[in-house]
Formats: sequence, structure tokens, C-alpha cells
Amino acid sequence: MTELPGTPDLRHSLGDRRALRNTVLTVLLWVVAVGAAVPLVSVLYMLITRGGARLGTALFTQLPPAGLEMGGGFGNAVVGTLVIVALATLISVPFGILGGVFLGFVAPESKLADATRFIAKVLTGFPSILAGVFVYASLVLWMGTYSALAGGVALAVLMLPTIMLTSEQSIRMVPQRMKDAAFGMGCTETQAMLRVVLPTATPGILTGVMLAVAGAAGNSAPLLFTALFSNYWISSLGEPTASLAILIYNFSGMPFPNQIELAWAASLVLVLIVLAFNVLSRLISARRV
Amino acid sequence: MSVLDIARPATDYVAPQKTVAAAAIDARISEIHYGKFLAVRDTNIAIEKNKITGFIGPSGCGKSTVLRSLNRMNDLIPSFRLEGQVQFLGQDIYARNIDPVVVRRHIGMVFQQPNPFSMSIFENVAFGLRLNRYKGDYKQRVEYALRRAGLWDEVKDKLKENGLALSGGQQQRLCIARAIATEPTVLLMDEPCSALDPIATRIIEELMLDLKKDYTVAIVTHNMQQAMRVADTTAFFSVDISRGGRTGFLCEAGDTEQIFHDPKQDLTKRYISGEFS
Amino acid sequence: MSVLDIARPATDYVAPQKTVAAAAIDARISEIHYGKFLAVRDTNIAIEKNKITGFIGPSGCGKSTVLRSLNRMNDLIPSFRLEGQVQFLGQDIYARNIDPVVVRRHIGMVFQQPNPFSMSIFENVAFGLRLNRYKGDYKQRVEYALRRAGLWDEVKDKLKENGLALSGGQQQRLCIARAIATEPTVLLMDEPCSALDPIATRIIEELMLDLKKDYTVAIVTHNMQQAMRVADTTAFFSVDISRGGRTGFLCEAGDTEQIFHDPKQDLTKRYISGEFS
Amino acid sequence: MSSTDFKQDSGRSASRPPTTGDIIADRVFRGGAYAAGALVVLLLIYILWEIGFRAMPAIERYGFGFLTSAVWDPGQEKFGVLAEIWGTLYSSVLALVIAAFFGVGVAIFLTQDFLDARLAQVFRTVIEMLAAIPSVVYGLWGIYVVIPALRPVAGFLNETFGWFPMFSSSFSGPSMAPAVIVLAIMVLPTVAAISQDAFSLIPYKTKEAAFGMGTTRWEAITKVMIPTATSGIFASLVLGFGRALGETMALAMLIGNSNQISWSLFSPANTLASLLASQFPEASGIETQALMYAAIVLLVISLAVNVVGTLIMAMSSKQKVG
Amino acid sequence: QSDTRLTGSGASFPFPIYSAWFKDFSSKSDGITVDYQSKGSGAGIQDYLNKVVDFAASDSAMKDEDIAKAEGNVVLLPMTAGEIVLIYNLPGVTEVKLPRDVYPEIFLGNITNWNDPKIAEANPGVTLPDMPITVVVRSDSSGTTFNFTGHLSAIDAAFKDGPGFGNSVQWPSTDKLVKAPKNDGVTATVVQTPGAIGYTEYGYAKLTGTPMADLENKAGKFIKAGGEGGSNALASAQFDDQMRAFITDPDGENAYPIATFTWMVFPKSVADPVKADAMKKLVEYGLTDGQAMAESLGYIEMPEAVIEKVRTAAEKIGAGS
Ligand SMILES: Nc1ncnc2c1ncn2[C@@H]1O[C@H](COP(=O)(O)OP(=O)(O)OP(=O)(O)O)[C@@H](O)[C@H]1O
Ligand SMILES: Nc1ncnc2c1ncn2[C@@H]1O[C@H](COP(=O)(O)OP(=O)(O)OP(=O)(O)O)[C@@H](O)[C@H]1O
Ligand SMILES: [Mg+2]
Ligand SMILES: [Mg+2]
Ligand SMILES: O=P([O-])([O-])[O-]
Repeated sequence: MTELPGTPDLRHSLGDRRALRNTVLTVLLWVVAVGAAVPLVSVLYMLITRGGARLGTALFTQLPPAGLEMGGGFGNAVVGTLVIVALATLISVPFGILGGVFLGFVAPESKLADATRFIAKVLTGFPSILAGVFVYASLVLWMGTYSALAGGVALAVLMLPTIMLTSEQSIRMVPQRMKDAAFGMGCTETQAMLRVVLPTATPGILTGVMLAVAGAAGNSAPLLFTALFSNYWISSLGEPTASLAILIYNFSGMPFPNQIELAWAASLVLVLIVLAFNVLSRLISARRV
Repeated sequence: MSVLDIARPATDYVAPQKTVAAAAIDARISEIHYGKFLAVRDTNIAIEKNKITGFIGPSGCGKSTVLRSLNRMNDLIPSFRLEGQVQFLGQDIYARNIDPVVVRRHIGMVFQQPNPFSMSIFENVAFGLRLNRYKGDYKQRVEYALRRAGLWDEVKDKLKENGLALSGGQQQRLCIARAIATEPTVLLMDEPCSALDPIATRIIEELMLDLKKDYTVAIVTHNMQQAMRVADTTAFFSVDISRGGRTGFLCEAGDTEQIFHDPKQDLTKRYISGEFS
Repeated sequence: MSVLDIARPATDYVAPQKTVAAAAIDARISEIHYGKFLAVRDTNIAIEKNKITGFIGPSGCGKSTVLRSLNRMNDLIPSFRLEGQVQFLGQDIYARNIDPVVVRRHIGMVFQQPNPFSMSIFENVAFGLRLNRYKGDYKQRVEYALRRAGLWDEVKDKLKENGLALSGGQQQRLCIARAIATEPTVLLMDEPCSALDPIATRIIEELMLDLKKDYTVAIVTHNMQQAMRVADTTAFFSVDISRGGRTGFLCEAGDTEQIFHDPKQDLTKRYISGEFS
Repeated sequence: MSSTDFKQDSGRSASRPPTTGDIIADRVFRGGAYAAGALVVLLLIYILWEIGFRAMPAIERYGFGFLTSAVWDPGQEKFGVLAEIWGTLYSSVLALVIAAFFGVGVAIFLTQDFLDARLAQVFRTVIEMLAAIPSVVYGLWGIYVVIPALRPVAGFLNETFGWFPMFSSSFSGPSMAPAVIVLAIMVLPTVAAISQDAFSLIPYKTKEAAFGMGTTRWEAITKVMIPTATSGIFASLVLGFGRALGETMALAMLIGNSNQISWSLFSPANTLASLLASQFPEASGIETQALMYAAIVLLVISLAVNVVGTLIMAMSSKQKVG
Repeated sequence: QSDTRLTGSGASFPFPIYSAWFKDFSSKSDGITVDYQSKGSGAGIQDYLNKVVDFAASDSAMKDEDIAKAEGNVVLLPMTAGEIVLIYNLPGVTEVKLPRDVYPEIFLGNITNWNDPKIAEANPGVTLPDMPITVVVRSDSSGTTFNFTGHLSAIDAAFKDGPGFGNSVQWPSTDKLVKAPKNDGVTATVVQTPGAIGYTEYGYAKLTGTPMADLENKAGKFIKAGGEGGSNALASAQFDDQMRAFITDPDGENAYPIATFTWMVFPKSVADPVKADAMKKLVEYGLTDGQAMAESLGYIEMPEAVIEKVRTAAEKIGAGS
């Protein structure tokens, strides 16, 4: 084919290995892509059929059933999840944003920033169970009780690096000329940050926060030794607290059909909560200028 | 002031059709659309064997569009649609049964931005050979192509280095070597020097003059001096806006000497004299 | 061909130092470095009160660098280092005990790209007032600043709209209004019109001529016509490469009339005549 | 700072120095930012110290033998995590192989013009949603969907290809196979997302060069696009591997928690993370210390992988893609 | 009255009955709620030693060394009792008898198929499938395991010398051994896995309708779980000074071979007297109303004599050490 004769043959050759391979690989790729989507379809199908079957107000107003009781719900776990995640957010967001400000604005080039950035990136892959182990060792033992607070701290450890890095990114994306304008007006660093840079970067930061929240809401491993679980409504932050993730873990291993149905229903609710935060983050990022 | 106003009077002018015996490519394009946009109309042009044909004209007049339709590169753009014929050695490359992949193997292309692959210099040049399952001596063939591209002496000791590590001018010569390694019949070049400095540009121009002994070359250039230096035949494209959009067309084509010193068309004359660009 | 060759003979020339009684800013800069790179040397210049001083010169000659060092904007660049003095109303703003934030509050700045904040028009103008915890009547002050910037009639009905929703020329006038709302002493402008169309440019030029009644203005411009139209005093910067890098320096400064019609320096003459740019 | 006042000029000027409050706020804010930056560094050090300190007695007592023994017997105070290390690495590697195949496939599918832009966006969302499903939900799904679905397949494989080490035992339920499948699904979005970035970073001119040389679409993909994206794909795999190593709950629910070393996909196994999840609540004394030692092992493996991944990412973002 | 919450954790063996008790008790006693997490006896004891719960529950009571670790600050109270049964999942088979020399071998991994001649011999008339046996054991530290392995060690020397007994033991390393957490996990895994066998508290099997094997007792008789066999087994129990008693291989013609009490662990010294009071109320509830529920939930009502002893011992709660 390389030594060209006078008039080359440019036609499609039927049964050409090349064309055939091209087709086979294209088909294969479609199969792969569709295959990758199958699990999601299956999970959603199960959630909707098995979890949806139980959906009702009772789920949110009642407490988990004891061993063989019928009915019941997981209202306390929904509340507990929201409380723990809210605590984690309250703890991680200020530090995360402040850290993002440090990385993206105050001293982006400093040695400390290099170290912080690197460690934050590495910590995004931190095994979540270790956050639980760490908070158990440092906080639960010290407080003398499992608690929503400990659960919140464990999740905050996992959320912090994500929030920090996304905040840094959105702060860096604020155009330099905006920052110039602020300094040109005689802003101190803080004023430039608070009055100009942060407001402009807010949608990006919120997007990151929402993603971190979504991740935290579905996280169970760190809660195992920190928030533990409770069969009752939460009455203080210093006591064991129910969460959907642990409820699903506990109930999924049970031999009782009622509990298993509840596990599916709780999964559906948990996925909806996580997706709600994901969607929120998308909406916020879509509104970004 | 803009070329638009100038182009208007030429609306219905169609460059005379000239059949050339020694044409490697003989294009008779009546329309090229991108979606609904008519980008080029009435362009009949022959690329003669062992000559360099230069395409000049103001920006947006469809030079690249026409060049790319000569080896079906434009097939990559889904909205592209061509009406007319492009004969390559007697076969219409837009005929139903033609495989565009094969067309491109016979009609090589060099682009405005040097675009070597992120692999070794050797592998860059050997790429087309491997693609064609060449059975002969790769080393010899690669060396030959690099020599023809005037790059051999500069890279012979670092054939294993990444092609992207070369300078811009070297990268462009590497791309030329890559294109000629499989000995295509025609070489299309779309402003191959516009990203290069004057020295690298000169080197490539000399290279082209050397290459035309064995290949047929078509080159788009923005630089009229360059066209005068290298092209045997020059095709001048212009643009008119009478049909709604800015539609390019072949205004005049002929010997480079004639186009630059005795243009037949008023538009050509004004363009040559630098009145618009 | 390039400015580099032309600039060489001037290596050791230092513009004569002229002390001006009515100077708002009197800069005696001996060197400005970015890290190891010597960007500017030997630049003594006085910005006279209630006059417009224009900075002209080829690209990269340090006009922006000098302008920005007059209100310590360059402090934001960590590698920036200045040797010399910049007196503002008799105080050296580079002295130890000076807070650059305070300097910037007295010497306002308008940038090349219009850069209003992403907040309402009103808040954009009131920004500096709030920053300075102004106690008076905000509405009145904002209206005054917008009137001075010639923007009031265009925006008076939409003060709550986002500043970014305005056209480029309006945005730039908004930035001027923002800068003058706190009545700074000096206004520095770095090519304020280069992103604008000719009509918007004219409006801003007229505005500058009006502003100089109350303010002292220094403006960098690429456009010599603009300098001739608005500047009372013109400073011509050039660049030399004798010390390794391209180092800018003040070549000649004086009445605009004199600089453009009777330049003392050969380099100035050649620049004015368009020989290089 | 200073009491600089340039106020001898126009009386109208509203300019004044920052108030003391502003200056204090500035200091506090800057200090806070530095503190928050330092916090992350301190946090990692504190975690290492907290866990390392508690692991110290076990490290002294068991030394390297801990890594090479497969016994976990609190009764006799004999501890070793070889089986868990094996289970962790084996499950992660297998999951990664599957996730790489599908993830890179999806990345190619979404970036190489197989779908029009809108459909591709929909599909991308579908893949991203896989990442939004919590681990326990995958565990539940694994128990009730994957295991029953695997049962006949695994039975067939074991009967027909029983000689092959990976199919050498019969399938009973919780075991390596369902764990690997679920793990692969959880890692897939990471691999797909980062490989997609790698592919979309390749400039259009490279694609043009490939087609200009007369490649078919697939030749362009396999001979040019994939080689050019290699470092990005590699980074996606390393990061995916890091995620897989640390995954806990779904594995604890599916893997069978049995500390043995086997090639068979149908044998139960254990991982470091699920060892921690199941033993930590009840451990006391030396067992706690041994678990902390196991946590260190997990931490070291996972940090090492993530450090490598982060470094590769840093390098590949600087890579010359043309 | 202010709210008092008692937090407890531990054994899963009695969880079905405890959760019923605590819910009922919490609703009946004003201002007191009892929050109990089933984690396994080992974890409960550990929580108790770490002082992160108010009370624990364990069906292996508490080892002397753990009592020492708690500095003697423990009151061990047997609260109910139950049988440990062998549940299995054999499609189409609902009755299996397992002799004394067979089931230890299964758990030792020596008998690996349901059609093993030794099993077949004991089950004439039952068609046992050719199916590998999947053994399901506990992954966590468990009192159920303690009692079960205690029994196996008592009747099988090889088991005693091999895995031995304890809250968690070194099970043989085979492909066919799956571990699951808590009684729930074992039951669920057996239910989901054809060919599986596992040990669990009788209540779990009863509530889920999972088939249980009849076990051969010391006297050589096959006993069905759930009858009088349990009480018979426990009849001979002798408590030590910490109220502990384990019967590893009961005598008696009709005794079910594996049964045990299960304990709650309370502190002797309680900082908050209201809490101590609540604990005593809880114990009293368990000894009265609680016992009445036992049988219906698959547990064994304790003999009156034992109840009396427990009532006396409960006085020590909150009485200081
Ligand atoms: N992919 C495309 N889709 C739609 N329109 C296109 C596309 N490529 C080019 N065009 C349009 O077709 C017309 C001709 O473009 P072309 O690039 O061929 O001009 P050109 O003569 O090469 O210009 P230049 O000198 O700037 O390279 C232009 O109006 C351009 O906007
Ligand atoms: N932040 C910086 N860091 C390093 N070097 C810089 C920086 N800003 C400018 N320079 C260098 O200093 C020299 C002077 O730049 P400056 O922007 O002051 O020139 P200029 O006269 O304003 O040019 P122009 O007309 O293009 O705006 C240039 O060589 C430039 O590259
Ligand atoms: Mg072009
Ligand atoms: Mg400038
Ligand atoms: O009751 P246990 O959970 O310890 O077996």
C-alpha cells in the first residue's frame, strides 16, 4: 500500500479488516458504556420498587421497630443524619473556606500553602473508616460517650479537604482585575476578600460545600464508632445518635423482612437526600457567572 | 474599508474552468456548506503534478475549507456538505464507494500549528508506516523522510526523545517528515509557517521547493511574499456577502508570475496592492 | 528593526531631574526590579497638581510599572522591589511607617480593563465611601461622582442594576466614578481607553479634561494622539537591553507641546515619527 | 500600622486611614487564614500521632511479623494482617481492572464524538450519579441483587473452570466476587471522570493530525489518543485505587470477613478497612493496639497511593499534550 | 421529672427481647428511656470498660480480668436465658438431626458436604442434597460464640485443641466459612445462602422461620429446640459469687444441649442517683413483666429462685463499691 501504483484504489474494500475492527470496537464501546449504566438503573429500580413500597409519612414520624415488631419508621435517623451533617458542615465550612482563602488569596505561593495543598489533596483519599478510628480515639473516649458531635467531627475531617480545595479554586477564578480594583480602592486584604473576592467566589464555594455535604450524608464508616446509633429521637448533641447510613447497615444484616424493607426505604430516602445536595450544587454552579 | 464592500461587485463572476492534463487533483466545487451557512461557492481548481499551488486571499474566504476538502479532512465536521466533484488521479473522492481514510493516506496534510504526536521522534515519522503495515526497513525509511524534511542532522542523536520537545520550526519539519514518510502523492499545507519565526519559515520554504521534485504540493498562505517565493501557480480567493453570509469563491487562478504582475481581475489587483487583507 | 537596537545608544542617558513646586507626586526611582529582572531604571518624574501627565513609550518599557509604583499597587506583586523615593505631598510613600492601603485611598486608580464589582451601580460608587466609613450623605456623594463621570443621566434610573450589565465604555466611566467618589488627590489611569471604541474613548478624554480642574491625573497611553489631546505634560519612556534584560527608563519628559514638536532626544524624535512602537 | 494622614489637601476628600478595627480585623483574618492552612498539616500530623501512638506497643511487640502472619486471634494475642492486606490489595486491584475497562471505555465514549453533546451530558450525569450512591446502599444492593445474580454464574464457572485458581472454590454468598463488583462500580466514576479530563485536554490539532495521516477513528483512538492521555489515565487509576483501598462498609457487608488468603473469587476474604469496622468496637488492650497498627498499615498504603496519584496528577497537568 | 436516658450496648443474643423490654419499659416509666445497641457481647463489655455506656449486656458474663479492669465496679445480673440453635438452609429439607460427633466436625471443616455419610446415617428417610456446606460463624466478639464453642469444646477434644473456646476463636481456614456480625447477621446469611449452617439464638430462628437441626444431647437423645429442653438444661446451674454460671454440656434426659443465661452489667457506683434508681427499676421490670414475655419471644423464663437471687444482687447497683 505504501509503494503507490499509478492510480491507487480508494474504494471501501468489503471485509476490510480495518473497517471490521472499527465496527467491532464501536459496538464494544457501546456495550461498555451501556454496561456502566446498568448498575445505576438496577440500584434505582430496587430503591424505587422495594424502598418506594414502604414510603409514607409513618417512616418519618415513627421510631425504628424492635426485633420482631411490624411497622415503624426511621424518623430519628433522618433527623440524626441531618443534625450530624449540619454539625460537620458547621465545623468544616469555616475552616475549609478560611483555608481556601489562605491557599487562593492570602499566601498562595508560600511553602505552607504548598504543604497544605498537597496534604489536602492527599486527604481527599483518606480512608473514611480511619476518620472514625481517629475521632473515637481522640474524642469519644475523652467525652465518655458516643455522640452526634463526635460523628459531626469525623465527617468534618473528611469534608474539610474538599471544601478547602474547591474554595481555593473558586477564589483563584475571581479575575485578577477584580482584585486589582479592590486594592486600588484602598482595601485592606481582609476588606478586599470579604467585600469583593468572597462574594464573587460564593457560588463556586457553595458548589464545593454542597458536594462535600452530599458525600458526608452518605458516609457511614466514620459514624460506626462515633455517633453509633440510637432508637430514640435525638435530645442532645452529646448522646448516641441515629443516622440513616448506620440504620441501613444494621437493618440490612437482619433476617427480619420488616427491617429489610425499612433498610430499602431508608436507602431511598438517603439517596434522595444525597441527590438533593448534588442537584443543589449543580444548580448553584450553573448560576455561576 | 472592509473586504466585504469590495467583494460585492464580483458576485456573479466565476473563474474560468481550465482543464489541466497533468492535474493530480481537479476540483470542481459548486458549493460548500457548513450547516446552513454557504462558506464557498464556484471554485474550480486544478492542482498540477510536481508543482506548488498557492492559495491566497483575505481571511475567511474559504482557503482552508477548500484545501481540506481536497483530502476529505472536512468530513470530521458533521455539518460540512460539499456539492461538486473532486477528482484525484481520475477518481471522484466524494463518490459513494470511496473510503475517506484511504484518500487521506494518499493525500497528506500539514497544519498551521505544528502537531506532532506525543511520542518519540522516530515513532512520529514511523506512524504512517505502521498504520499502513509497512513491511520494509523502518529505520531507513524514517531516516530518508527526516533527511527530506531537512531535520535529520538536528535529531539523529535523539530519535527517542519526544517529538513535542522540539522547537516550533523543528516540530513543523517533523510533521512534514511524518507526512512524507509514506510517500503520498499530494501534500496539502495550511499556512504551515504562520506559527514560525522568519528563519524557520525560510527553511521550510526551501524544503517545499525541494519536495516538489517528488510531490505535488498545495499551500495556503497569508503571506503574499511567500506565495511569490514558492508557488508555481497561485489561486486567489475572495469573499462576497451578497447571499446573506460571507461566501468565499475562487476569484482568479494562474501562473504566480501572472497573478502578481498582471492580474486579470480588479479584485485581485486591489488585494495584491495591499488595498485590503 | 526592533526597538532594541534603536534603544541601545541611550544606555547612559539619564533624564535631567526637575523639581516642581506644584508636584502632587515627585518620584525619584533609581531601580525597579521584578525578582532579579531589572524592569525600570533612572526615572525621575513629577506629577504636577491639576494637570494631566501622559506616559508614552513602546510596549514593555515600564510605563505601567512606574504608574503602579506611584500608589504602591505593585506591592501586590511579591517579587516587586523599588529603589528610590516617591514623594506624595511631601511624604515618601515607600517609607517604613507608611501603610500602602492609606496611600491607595488617596491616590485612586483606573485600569485598562473596566473592572466594576459585581454589585449594583450605586454600591460600586459607594464602595470607597463605605470603605472609609464615610458618615455623610451617600446618595448625594454617589450622584455627584456619577455626574462628574458623565454617567448620571444614563444610569440614574437603574442604580440598583449590576454594574457589570453596563457597556464597556459605561463600565469604565463607572470605574472613574468609583475612583473619584472619595475625592482622592491623584488619579492614575493605565490605558483607560484601550479596551473601548472611539466614541467611548472621546467621552472619557473629555471627562479627563474636566476632571483636572479638581484632580491631578497621570495616564498611560499607547495612543500618541490621545496624549497630544489630553496631556499637559508628557513623559516618554524607552527601553534598553544593554544590562542583559530589557530595562525601561524615562527618556524625556516635558510639556506635551515640546515633546511632540521639539523633542530633545533623538530616541523621542524617532518614536514620535512612528519609526518604532 | 501607621497614622499616616495625607489630609492636608482638599477638604472634600472622604479618604481616611483604615480604622483600628479594620486593622485588627485584617490581622485576625490573615492569622485565621494561616491557621486554617496550618490546621490541615497539623490535622494529618495529629492523626498520625494519635493512631501511631496507640499502635506503638503492638508495633514493638509484633514488628514486621504482623505483616506476614495471617492469624487474628485475640484469645492468644496473636495478630497479623497478611490476609487483610491480601484481601485489600486483591479486591482493589480486581475492582480497578474492571473499573479501568469500563471507566476508560466510558471516557472514550464521552469524549470521542460517539454521542452528540447533549446526550453525552446526560450520560455523564448518569455516571456521576453512580458516585452519589452511598456505600451502604451499594452493600444492601450487593446482598439482594449481586449475590443472587452471581450464584448461577459462579456455580457454572466453578463447575466448568474449577481448575482456574480464580474459580477454584464454590460460591456460597458473601465473598470476593460481589465485593469486587460493587467496589468496581464505586470506583468507576472516579476513573471515568479523570480519564475524561485527560482526553479532553488533548488539543484538537492532535486529533486532526491523526486523521490527516489516514487513521480510522479507532486507529486514532488507540494509536494516538490513548497514548497521549496515558499519564492522565494512569493518574485516574491511581486515584481510583486509593478510593478502593479505603472503602469500608460495602465491603464489610459483602466480603465475608474471613481472614484467609485465596485466589478464588468465590471465597470469603477480608480487608483492612472491614477488619477495623468489625473488630474495633469490641477490641481491648493489645487487640486495640494491633488494630491501630492495622490502621497504620492501611493509612500508609493509602497515603502512598494517594501521594503517588497526586504527584502524577501534578506532573500530567504539566505534561505536553501538544 | 427530668429525662433520664440509660445507654447500653452489647449482646445481640437477647436483642429481640431486650428491645421489646426497653421499648415497653421506656413507655411505661415516666421520664426514663433506655437506648440499647446490639453490637455483640465483646463490644458491649468494651464500651463498658471504656465508660462510654451506662450498662452493658453479655451472654458470656464478664471475665475476671475484665472485672479487674473495671476495678470491680460491676454488678452482673442474669436477666434471661436462651438456647443456641443450629440453623440451616437446605432447599426442600426441613428436618435434620445432627449427632454429637457430627456437628463439631462440620464446624471444624472436616465434614464439608450435606450428603456426607455421617449425616445421612442419622437422617434416614431424608434426601440430603449433594451440596457443599457453608459454615456461618460470628465475625465479632460474641457471647453466643463463647457458649457455642464452650459446648463444642466440651464434647469434642479436637475442637478443644483446635479453635478452643472464647468470645472469638480461630476458626479453621477454609473457603466455606463465612463470617457475619451479630446473631442477626448469622441468621440473615444462612437464610440467604443455600447450603449454609450457622449458630444463633433460638428466638432469631423462630422469628424468621428458619429450620433448626435437632441436636443429640449427652444422654444420646435428639432434642428439638424451643421446648422444655432449655429450662431442663439450665436447671442445674450453680452461680458463683459474681452470679455467673455456664452449662457447657448439660446432663438430663431431655435437656437441650446448648443453652445459656445472658447478663446485664451495671456499675456499683453511679454518679447520678437518679440513674441508679432507673437502673434498678429496669432490672425489676425485666424480672417481672420481662420474664412474662420470654417464652413468646423465644427465650427461657428464669426459675423463681434465680429471679430472687438477681433481685437481691440488684441492690448493689449504685450502692458504691
Ligand atoms: N467548522 C466550521 N463550522 C462552521 N463554519 C466554519 C467552520 N470552519 C470554517 N467556517 C467558516 O467558513 C468560512 C471559511 O473559513 P476558512 O477557515 O476556510 O477561511 P480561511 O480562508 O482559511 O480563513 P483564514 O485565512 O482566517 O484561515 C468562514 O466564514 C468560517 O467562519
Ligand atoms: N508582575 C511582573 N512580574 C515580572 N515581570 C513583570 C511583571 N509585570 C511587568 N513585568 C515586566 O516588566 C517590564 C515592564 O512592564 P510594563 O507592564 O510596566 O510595561 P508597559 O510599558 O506598561 O508595557 P505595555 O505598553 O505593553 O503595557 C516588562 O518587561 C514586563 O515583562
Ligand atoms: Mg485558514
Ligand atoms: Mg502597560
Ligand atoms: O450476644 P452476642 O452478640 O455477644 O453473641
